[in-house]
Amino acid sequence: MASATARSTELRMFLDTTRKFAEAQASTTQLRTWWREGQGLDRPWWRQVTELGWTSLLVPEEHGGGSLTGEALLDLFALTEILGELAVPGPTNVLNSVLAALVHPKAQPGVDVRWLSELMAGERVATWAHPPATSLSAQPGRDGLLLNGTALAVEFGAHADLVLVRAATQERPVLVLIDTHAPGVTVRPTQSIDPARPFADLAVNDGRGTLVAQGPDVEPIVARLQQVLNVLQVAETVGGSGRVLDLATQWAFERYSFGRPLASYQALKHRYADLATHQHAARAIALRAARAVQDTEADAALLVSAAKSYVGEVSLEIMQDCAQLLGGLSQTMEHDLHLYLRRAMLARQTYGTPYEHRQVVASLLLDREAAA
Amino acid sequence: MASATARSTELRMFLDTTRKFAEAQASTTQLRTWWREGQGLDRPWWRQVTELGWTSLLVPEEHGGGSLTGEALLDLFALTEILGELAVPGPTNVLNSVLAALVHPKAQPGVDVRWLSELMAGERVATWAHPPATSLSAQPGRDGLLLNGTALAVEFGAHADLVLVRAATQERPVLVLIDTHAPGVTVRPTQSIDPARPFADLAVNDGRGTLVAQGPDVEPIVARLQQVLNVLQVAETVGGSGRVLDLATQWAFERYSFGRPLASYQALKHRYADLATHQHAARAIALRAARAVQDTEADAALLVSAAKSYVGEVSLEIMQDCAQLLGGLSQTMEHDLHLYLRRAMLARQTYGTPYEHRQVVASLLLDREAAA
Amino acid sequence: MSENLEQFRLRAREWLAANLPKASTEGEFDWDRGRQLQRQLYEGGFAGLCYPREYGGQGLTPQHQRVFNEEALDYEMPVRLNFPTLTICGPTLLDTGSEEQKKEFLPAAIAGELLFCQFLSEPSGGSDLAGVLTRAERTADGWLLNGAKTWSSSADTADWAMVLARTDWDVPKHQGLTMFLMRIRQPGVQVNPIQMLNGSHEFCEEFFDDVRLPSSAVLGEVNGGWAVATRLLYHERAAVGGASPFVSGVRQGQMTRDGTLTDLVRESGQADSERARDLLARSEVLHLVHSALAEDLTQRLVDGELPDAAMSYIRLFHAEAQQAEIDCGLELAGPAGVTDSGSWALRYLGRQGLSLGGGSTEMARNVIAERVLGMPREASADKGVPFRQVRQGPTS
Amino acid sequence: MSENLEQFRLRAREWLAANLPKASTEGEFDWDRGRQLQRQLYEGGFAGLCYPREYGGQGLTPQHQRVFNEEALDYEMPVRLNFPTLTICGPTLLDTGSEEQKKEFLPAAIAGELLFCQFLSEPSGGSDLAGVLTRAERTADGWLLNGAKTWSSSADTADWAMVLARTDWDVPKHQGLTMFLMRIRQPGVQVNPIQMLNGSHEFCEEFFDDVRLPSSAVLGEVNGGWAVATRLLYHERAAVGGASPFVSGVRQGQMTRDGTLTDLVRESGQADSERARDLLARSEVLHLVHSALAEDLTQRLVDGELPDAAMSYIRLFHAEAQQAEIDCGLELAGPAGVTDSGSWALRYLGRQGLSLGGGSTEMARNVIAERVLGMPREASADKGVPFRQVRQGPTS
Repeated sequence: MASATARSTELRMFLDTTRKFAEAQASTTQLRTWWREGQGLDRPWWRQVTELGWTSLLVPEEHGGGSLTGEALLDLFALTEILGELAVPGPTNVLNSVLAALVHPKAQPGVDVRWLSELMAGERVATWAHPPATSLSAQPGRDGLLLNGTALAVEFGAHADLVLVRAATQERPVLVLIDTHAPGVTVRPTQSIDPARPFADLAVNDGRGTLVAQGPDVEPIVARLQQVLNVLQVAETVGGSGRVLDLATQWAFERYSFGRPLASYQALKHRYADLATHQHAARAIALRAARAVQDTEADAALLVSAAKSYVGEVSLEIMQDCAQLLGGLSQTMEHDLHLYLRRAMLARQTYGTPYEHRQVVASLLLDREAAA
Repeated sequence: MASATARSTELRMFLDTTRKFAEAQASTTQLRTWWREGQGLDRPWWRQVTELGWTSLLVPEEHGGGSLTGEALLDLFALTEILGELAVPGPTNVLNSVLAALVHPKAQPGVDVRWLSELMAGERVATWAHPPATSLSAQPGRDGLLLNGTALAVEFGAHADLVLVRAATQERPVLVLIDTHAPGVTVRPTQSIDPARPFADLAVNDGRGTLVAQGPDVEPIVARLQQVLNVLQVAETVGGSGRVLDLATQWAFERYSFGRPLASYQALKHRYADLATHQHAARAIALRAARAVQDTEADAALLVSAAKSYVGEVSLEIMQDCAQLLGGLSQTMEHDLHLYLRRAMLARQTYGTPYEHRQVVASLLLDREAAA
Repeated sequence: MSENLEQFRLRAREWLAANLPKASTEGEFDWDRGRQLQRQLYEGGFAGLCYPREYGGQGLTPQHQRVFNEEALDYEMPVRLNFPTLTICGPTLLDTGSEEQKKEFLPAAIAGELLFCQFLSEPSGGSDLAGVLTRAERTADGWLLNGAKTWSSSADTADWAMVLARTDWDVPKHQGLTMFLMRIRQPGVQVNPIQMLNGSHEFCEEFFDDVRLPSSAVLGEVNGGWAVATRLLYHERAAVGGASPFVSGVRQGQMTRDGTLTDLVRESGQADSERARDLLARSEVLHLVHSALAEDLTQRLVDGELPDAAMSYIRLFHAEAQQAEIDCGLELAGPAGVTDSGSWALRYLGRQGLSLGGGSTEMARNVIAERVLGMPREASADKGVPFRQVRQGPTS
Repeated sequence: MSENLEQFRLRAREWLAANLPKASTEGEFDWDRGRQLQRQLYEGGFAGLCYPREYGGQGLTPQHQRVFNEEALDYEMPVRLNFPTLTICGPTLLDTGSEEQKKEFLPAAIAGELLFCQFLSEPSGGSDLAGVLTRAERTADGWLLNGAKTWSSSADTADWAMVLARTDWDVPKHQGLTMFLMRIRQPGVQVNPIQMLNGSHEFCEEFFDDVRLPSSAVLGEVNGGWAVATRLLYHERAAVGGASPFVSGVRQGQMTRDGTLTDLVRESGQADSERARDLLARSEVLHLVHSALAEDLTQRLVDGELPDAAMSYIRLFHAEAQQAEIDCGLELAGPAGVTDSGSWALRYLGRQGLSLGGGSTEMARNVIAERVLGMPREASADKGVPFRQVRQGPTS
């Protein structure tokens, strides 16, 4: 399904450029090459990517970024959906989310100037350590904070120069950027189901960090980051499931069985109808959540968790049923389907599983109704 | 699906008689009359029923009962499946289960002689209070035990003369038959979804009871009773879902849409194939569980819980999908479908829900493997 | 319109507080009261918001109606007048009626003076809506109607019906149908309520025995009835799926009477159970997705990005979400839910009504596959065949 | 047979303890070792239990095989020889081979000296197995084979293949096929392994370039190949569904290597989670139902209560149960399951293989609806049409 969110000429041009570049420079053929070479991130390619503006939408103009329509997150949603559709690799989601945290009004003044331009230009890469898998203590050191503990399953953890983490001093929570090149940080790459989206466990032993926020400022920034990250994840996922459904639908018209096209068999037609319904539904809730976060609606948290749990589950169901409709070929490494499936599996399971997000939904619902 | 478990000529004749009687004397038309009259149990009819031998299969010959093939529970399974198929009302399941408890080798000697013949002959009716909804204390009284407490959601609780309950004295668990006609028993009929299978809450205030078993003898008898009851419930349910599927399948051949029968539409054909698969599966596990209880296999508890949780869920799915295939008529009181659906809803939710039985399965599995 | 949406909201809020009573957990819907409430809305300028002014409406946008519905959520509203009068029959009249018909019927309908119902389905019909056997024969001064209809919502409380009848048997089935506007209470019309599993008496079946209709009763063209029915079905899909811009007042009815899943979780003491919370959230998530999908589709239909047939997406998803809620309800209600039954067991009994009423989900899937995705049409044995030669099955 | 089942069990138990090593958590299946183990079974009188004695078997009952499998559960068994050699190709030879063919191939197969594979599916074929494009043309002394096959299990390790080829293009598709027995390692045959998502290299694709076959290679009748294929598919459905009486040794392979759901629950520290226990039990219940269904169907087929096509029930249910297990596995494995992936993520990747391999579940549903329930056959555009006139789609 084509992304139809072209709300301005600038945005439409930007999306067209993205699509052309991705089709040429980040095709699934390219992706397979990187796989074989065991590369999770090709730095020269990434620097090229950032010139297209994939990392600048959420950063305010005064720091060199800027939205195309005044609704930056919706612009980024449209971009990310295309990246998902074309299975483009790279740390776009997590990096944009970290940028959203660094430019948050409650972030320490000065943090942004120090890193933003390098991150936007692809000279450095930053990632985020999901709090439930992070256990880090912080204490003041000579130049900055000293950190100790672990952060598990960090996306692009073995490639990132900086890792944003939530830690705690003896007095208060802090949000810290850890420099992975400084002494004290040990990285163990893990075995991601998607080689183009690698993860790593980090052990930090007197590692060095820069304070981004502290005390009551931490949670609002973390909440914002996680909302942005989940919105981008569902945008990418619905892009992917839409593409897989397109492939399977095309197949139904081209493949003949018993002398007539698969698309003429009612049992399959009904399944395509269900698949199309679910794909529309997934995209609608993803977009609705993005709008809510963009406009900081009161229901933003509820809608993000609804989107994450629904898209997380239904995207895999769509892809697997498409695999069934595509037949045996879909089960081979040669077919593109698995590139999307792997990414959707990661998206389903990370930054809160559907089950965990449903627990959030229930809390919001029961608390809200109790308060009313 | 016809019951094909005719393992002997006697059994086959018995089942034929049952079917003929049920078709004539317990038709769904009759059932609707009872409904309108608010009757959960027609005593004269019930006495007639018992003459057919529906209540004697699990009782040993020396007490006036007897199996037809030497595999009494499998005989009863075959009978119960037919009763389910024809939506025959009455307390057959729960009464046969109580009888199985009363003739258990660990039951107090003498208990059986006192009640068995009256119960088998339909002169009295007994039922069972499911332990999780029962809270009763017992102490010795002048002639028998004195009981206090409540038993909720007792099947045929407002019609039964005797209620078998698990209670506790200060020292030990006891199994007791409460006389509902003696002073101290207050019955509150509840609103069963199936008027032909009514329930009631019992409040007992110095009620009178007869000891059936005590101490370590209680649990084996309760286990046997519950296993028999669950096996009969799934037998009845697969009989019902089989009948509903037969109705829906017949409809597919008779009903024309756009000039051709529904049975010629592939989307519907595939659903009938799924339904038939699940109906076969439900019947197979029900029968497997019956065999395991009949032969007191080591896995009997596991198989009973597997059968109850599978049949409980899939039977409703089968019936509702049949309702969909039957169209609007299935949603009217006039159509027979709801008679089966109501009974299957009760069967799903009582004597352990599918979820509760899955917890049992998990315990058996994790404990067994831990022990191995 | 110099008034913006927020100003409209405030005006609606004020008017509602001053004029309508708060909703209570009433029993059955009272039709007389419903008509009276609709009259009040009409006089207050809050009825038929999306209908043109010249036919008694307010000529406002779907956004206005949504805002009004949000504000009206806590008030007693004549919600049952939505189906089919305001959301299905009214819009169909708007699309296909003559100027005289629109002037005659629409203002009266919007004012609550005239309730419509639809006589479409037939006892032998099922999904094949065009396979109509009810016949209308020409007489000197009009038509003579004979036959039977079924699954008509609220036929026993409505005043007028749109009835689809066969007027030519020698052409293929879609080409020989005519839609008529018919007064219900007249000689030869018998209406019987149908008793449904969930306790509802909403539907009726009707029998027509030499019912006389004037020539002016024809809606659209003679033998052009299928075109009218198609508009009607479009509006029905939108209404059933919860995406009609003509819906005035939402939810209320059933929700206040029977309680929500959240109520059930709380009242059954399961608010702390992780499992109960998961089931509750499963249902809630689907409702949120449903709302998002309804909004998204409505917008994309308006923008011309999707064909009308795409409304079937919402019809399909609506049934899925509602049925998931009912399934969760049965699960959460536990043993007591059926042995001492509350509303969830009854809702479960009538669960399939949600995927049958207003066009089955099977038909919706056909529509999506064939008219949205462009897959080949299902072979029909009656295509191009004069209707009197079409096989009707052994039972009919 | 004077030996009863219990005596047989004891004899098997003793022999196994004395002769076979205990199963270990091995890596890839070693084919040479598999052949050697099969040879041991053969020499011990425990190979081909349900095959007739005159063809190298033991002439025993399915109950004997089940008892043996129970006893052999903990031992290293040549399980991969079951599919397709012992459970599919062997029984098909038994049903359709000439006396010479049975004598030549069966004892060798049962002794592990000769492994079979099936060359049926074609790259353009999908569900339409009879739409074979591979051609065999008569020569002076036999046949000349050209074409391509795919989805052949273990073709790279097998010795002989059963290959279905078109021998007459001027008759409808089922009537122009012939089944051949073909030595795989010979000039003109190229075998390429296919790399699958779940890491398996079980399947291959093959290309035939002027392969010469003798006249004696024909299995069954010339142009009677579809009858042979039908038997083969019957045995395949039974084998895939876990209901073949010819299966010698079960489960072991994958289960010991990758671990069970119970292992996952315990090792991930979720043994006390009610939710994890529910998921685990969901999967276990389906496995218990599957076993019960397999037993019940096998018995009822033997008793003649159900037609052969009913074997499709088990094919369908097997996929359902296995996929439910995989879904539970992914859910239980949590984030770590994909970020530091174990076997469940890989199994999930290849999940659909279970409802595609060995005939798709869609075909199974067609078979059940049409051949068990007796519903009308799906209209096929190639029925009765000479094969060379059948439309093959825009891509082929």
